[in-house]
Amino acid sequence: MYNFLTELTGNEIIAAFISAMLPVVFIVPFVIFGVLAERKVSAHIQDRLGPMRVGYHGVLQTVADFFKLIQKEDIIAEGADRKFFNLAPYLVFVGSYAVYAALPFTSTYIGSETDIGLFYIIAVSGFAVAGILMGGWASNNKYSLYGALRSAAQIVSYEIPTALVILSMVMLTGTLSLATMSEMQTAYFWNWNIFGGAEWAFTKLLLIPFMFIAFIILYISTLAEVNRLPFDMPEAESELVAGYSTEYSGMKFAMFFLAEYGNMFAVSALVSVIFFGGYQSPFGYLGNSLGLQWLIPYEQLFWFALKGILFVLVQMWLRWTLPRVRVDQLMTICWKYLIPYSFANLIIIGLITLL
Amino acid sequence: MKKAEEIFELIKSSFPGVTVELSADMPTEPIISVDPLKVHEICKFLRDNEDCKFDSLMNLSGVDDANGEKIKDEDDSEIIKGGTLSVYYHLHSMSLNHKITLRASAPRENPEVESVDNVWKAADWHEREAYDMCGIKFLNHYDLRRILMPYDWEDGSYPLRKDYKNPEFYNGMKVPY
Amino acid sequence: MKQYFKNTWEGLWTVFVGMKITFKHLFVPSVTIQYPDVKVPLPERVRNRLYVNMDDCIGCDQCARACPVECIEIETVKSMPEEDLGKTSNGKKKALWVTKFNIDIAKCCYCQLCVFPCPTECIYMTDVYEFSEFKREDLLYKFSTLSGEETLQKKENFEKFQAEKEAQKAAEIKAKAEAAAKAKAESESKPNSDETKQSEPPKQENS
Amino acid sequence: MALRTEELILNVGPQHPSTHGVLRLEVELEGELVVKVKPHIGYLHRCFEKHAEAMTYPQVIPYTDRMDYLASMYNNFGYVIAVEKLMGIEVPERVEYIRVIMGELQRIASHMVALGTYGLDLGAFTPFLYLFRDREKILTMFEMTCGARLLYNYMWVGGLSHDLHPDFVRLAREFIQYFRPNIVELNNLLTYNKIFIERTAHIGILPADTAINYGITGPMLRASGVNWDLRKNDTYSIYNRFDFDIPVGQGHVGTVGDCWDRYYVRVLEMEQSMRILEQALDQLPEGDINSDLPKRIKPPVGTVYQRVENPKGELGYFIISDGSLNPFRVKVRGPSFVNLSVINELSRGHLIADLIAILGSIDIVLGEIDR
Repeated sequence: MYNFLTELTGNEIIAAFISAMLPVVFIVPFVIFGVLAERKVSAHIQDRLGPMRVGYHGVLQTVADFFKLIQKEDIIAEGADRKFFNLAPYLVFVGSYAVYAALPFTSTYIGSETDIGLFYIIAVSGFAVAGILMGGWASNNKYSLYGALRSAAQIVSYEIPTALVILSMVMLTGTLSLATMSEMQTAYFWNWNIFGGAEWAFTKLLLIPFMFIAFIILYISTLAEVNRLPFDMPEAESELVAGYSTEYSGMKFAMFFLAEYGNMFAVSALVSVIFFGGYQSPFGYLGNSLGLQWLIPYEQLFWFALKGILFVLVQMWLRWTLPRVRVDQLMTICWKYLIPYSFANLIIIGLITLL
Repeated sequence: MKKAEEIFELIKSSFPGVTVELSADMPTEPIISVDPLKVHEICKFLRDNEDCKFDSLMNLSGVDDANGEKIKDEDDSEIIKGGTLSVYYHLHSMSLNHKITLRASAPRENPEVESVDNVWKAADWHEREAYDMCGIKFLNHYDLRRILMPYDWEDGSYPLRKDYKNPEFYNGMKVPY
Repeated sequence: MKQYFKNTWEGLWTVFVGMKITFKHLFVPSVTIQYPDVKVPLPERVRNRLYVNMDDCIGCDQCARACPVECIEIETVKSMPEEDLGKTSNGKKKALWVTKFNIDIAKCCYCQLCVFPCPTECIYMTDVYEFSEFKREDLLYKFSTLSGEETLQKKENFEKFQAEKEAQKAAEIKAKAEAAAKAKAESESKPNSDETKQSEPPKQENS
Repeated sequence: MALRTEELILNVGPQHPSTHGVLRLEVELEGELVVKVKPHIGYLHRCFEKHAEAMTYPQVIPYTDRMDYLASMYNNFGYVIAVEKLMGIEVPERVEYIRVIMGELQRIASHMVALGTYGLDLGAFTPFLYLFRDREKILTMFEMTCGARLLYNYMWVGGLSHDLHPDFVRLAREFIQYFRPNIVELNNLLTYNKIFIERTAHIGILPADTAINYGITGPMLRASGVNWDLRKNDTYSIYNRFDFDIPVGQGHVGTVGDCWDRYYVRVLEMEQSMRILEQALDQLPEGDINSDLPKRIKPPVGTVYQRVENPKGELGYFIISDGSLNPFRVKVRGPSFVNLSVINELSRGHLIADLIAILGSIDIVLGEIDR
């Protein structure tokens, strides 16, 4: 994409800028959809209707909320550290936005075709911690502080199982580049990593159960990394009023929101790339069968978005089903359960790949 | 299972020289009046004695008996001089399943009653409430603060006294609004 | 060790059970309604805004005495012996001009204690529950059908009547020399009592 | 050199999502560990007892509604049987039955709120709304009968304000049929959920002797393993005619007297209340409800202390009558008031999250604590 743009515009800076802006075109509509989906899913799970007033079945509710948030007074608590207080939301958003640079939306468009996409994502996803800590500390509120500290501990420790699972997948596929990884799982869904990858060997059958274990571990730990219930320690509304975003209002609060939903899709997309073939269609491309090559990227974008949104919906489903774990149990789950399992999984997968 | 009369006899016999009397003419339950400065040991005795075993304090309520003579003060609102403030203890034994009612009446001018909150912890907040509402001082209660009224409520104004007058202002706010 | 795997299994399993239940509920029709568009039908015993039917009110003040929050305020003036206020629907003779019948609905606690003592069942609770106002004063409902000047007139009539009564008594105590004066008082009380009769068209201006 | 450390004072409330009203807890924290909890109450004080001295006996009833606004029926119940005991009047059979039916429905409704908000405190939003959906059915029945959804002034001294609505019995039976499976669903969704168990088992353990010494009553006391229910042990009205069990905490998943037991005892009590309901609906006699409603309520001089098993515990009314139309003194022994006083004992040494869980498991209603 980037190269294509450089040829198009003849100027690398403009090209870089445009290709960097493209994910925004995706994220903002997604967040608008996501917030509505969250409210609708919760409503229907709870035998309610949810927003019904703005537009047909309240489809424009989020837009209305967005305008409300824009108009809101931007309150900064006296005694808050203004500089960092203002900086924090944007930092958090940058953290979630940077992930999109390495996500392969289609075979033709990927923000930066780096060979170490996975590595980059793991590194960057910890970036939001800085923002959350900053916000929690700067708002000079005990609840915010607790939320920030909790989320720091949580995100940092949950990076380990994530990294271990990803490591096992890297051992399997032998690449760190998400684009290559998706390419390897091409064509049909039985080539997806969740079904033991593309090459046909008896190891494939051996791999499947461990792949499922790996998938569950990765899903849980990414869930924890984006601070969703049951792991929403940072903003546990019944204990810490709203955690690190207690003192925020108006657009800054909206930025936290944007970051959260951006993160949700990012990790879901990551899961789908690693296990479910990313942008690959489960059963061939219409473009190939019809002989319309230009159609394929759009199909791929469709499948990519579909898989991502599917996992986002599962996150919401979980959120409206489960109670919240305690902060020490959070650590227990991470260190005593996920990490040992992922270690064992890593070794087993390694052995199988050796066969 | 013991009747109030037997318990009354028991107290009388085991606390010689302590004024206790029984008023049995009540339509529902007889009341044993005890000396407000002996309440603590009597209650302790009632709790620990083998055939009383009053292990739970159902209720403790402060009451303004309003039995002093009523006189009009300058802004002819009625104030009460003399008379008593009473504390009613409703005791109950879960093991023997019998109850009695104690009453400790203290003079209105300095209403001092012994605290029983180290006999039954339940008494703690009830006593604070009685202090808050009727101004009954509970001796050696560990923190006798106002509980329902605001902490900055003016001293010496206790709402459940019969001669209580609403203050004109509270924190600059007109009362009543 | 066994416990370890048991915990893992239970953790996952109970989560799946919960997810199954919530997923089932995704397809259960919702129980909420779109309130301003759709409204639940209210049962006939429902207790909402108070209403007073002044035609039947005899000003007996029982509702005001029953009210635990003193939100009902009633003021009455005795009527002249010769003027007839009509009967209530259940045939009670009215004897009082109800010059003031105010209900401060903002104070009302909807306990319905005022409804039961009413001898003519003229005060009752309707099913109107949307009556919010912007000013607290608008929640003070005035049910009296008499206008201000009528009220004043009734009052002064009554005072005059009283005065005449006094005069009468005085007269009786004194000799019948005052009989003439008494007759005079009668003759001048007649006409204005007549014109009070004309000056009361039964108006209905209730909220 | 050693660093100087000091406790962190955290102010939970008066405005906080999970204090169930305007309760303020002054919490001393060491890290996230609770060192001391100091409740400050009275933000909702409405001078009930002072008001009652200025009211006639029937006029007090609407005020009792407003104390424990989740169990108004039971507040009326306690007050009226206290006054009846003072006046020594008997009420007709039908009235007794209707009172019991209403009281048990109210108990179920109150427990629904307790369990639902408890889930809410632990972050499970969905069971809360399921339970409120079912509670609506009970409130509709109440509304049908006495016209109000929340603050009924339904039970009067010597009688009731209205007789049952013709459809009431049918609806009550339908409700029982409808609600039994929902309890099972609630258990699968929340009660047996591993995370929920982890959050509540072994948390805030209340030993039986401490509970009795603190005067704890109701589901909290039973959860501590004490088989004590005023409906059986100090029976009133006609509860001795019904056959039901007293659920007692047994520490299925944790220790006896922990939060999970307090939660689960309430779940079981709903089932028992439904058993009482079924029997009462079957035996419900015909008759006039207000046949011997006293004209003017003027008790003789004397005192009475009557206690009933409110959904939250022992609700006691201490009434002193001086023979006039107004009570001389009405003191209310609110169950939440007494139960809350133990919070410091329970939550010492636990985490903030546990403090919230413990507070929820006590099931307080601030309207009753502050009166």
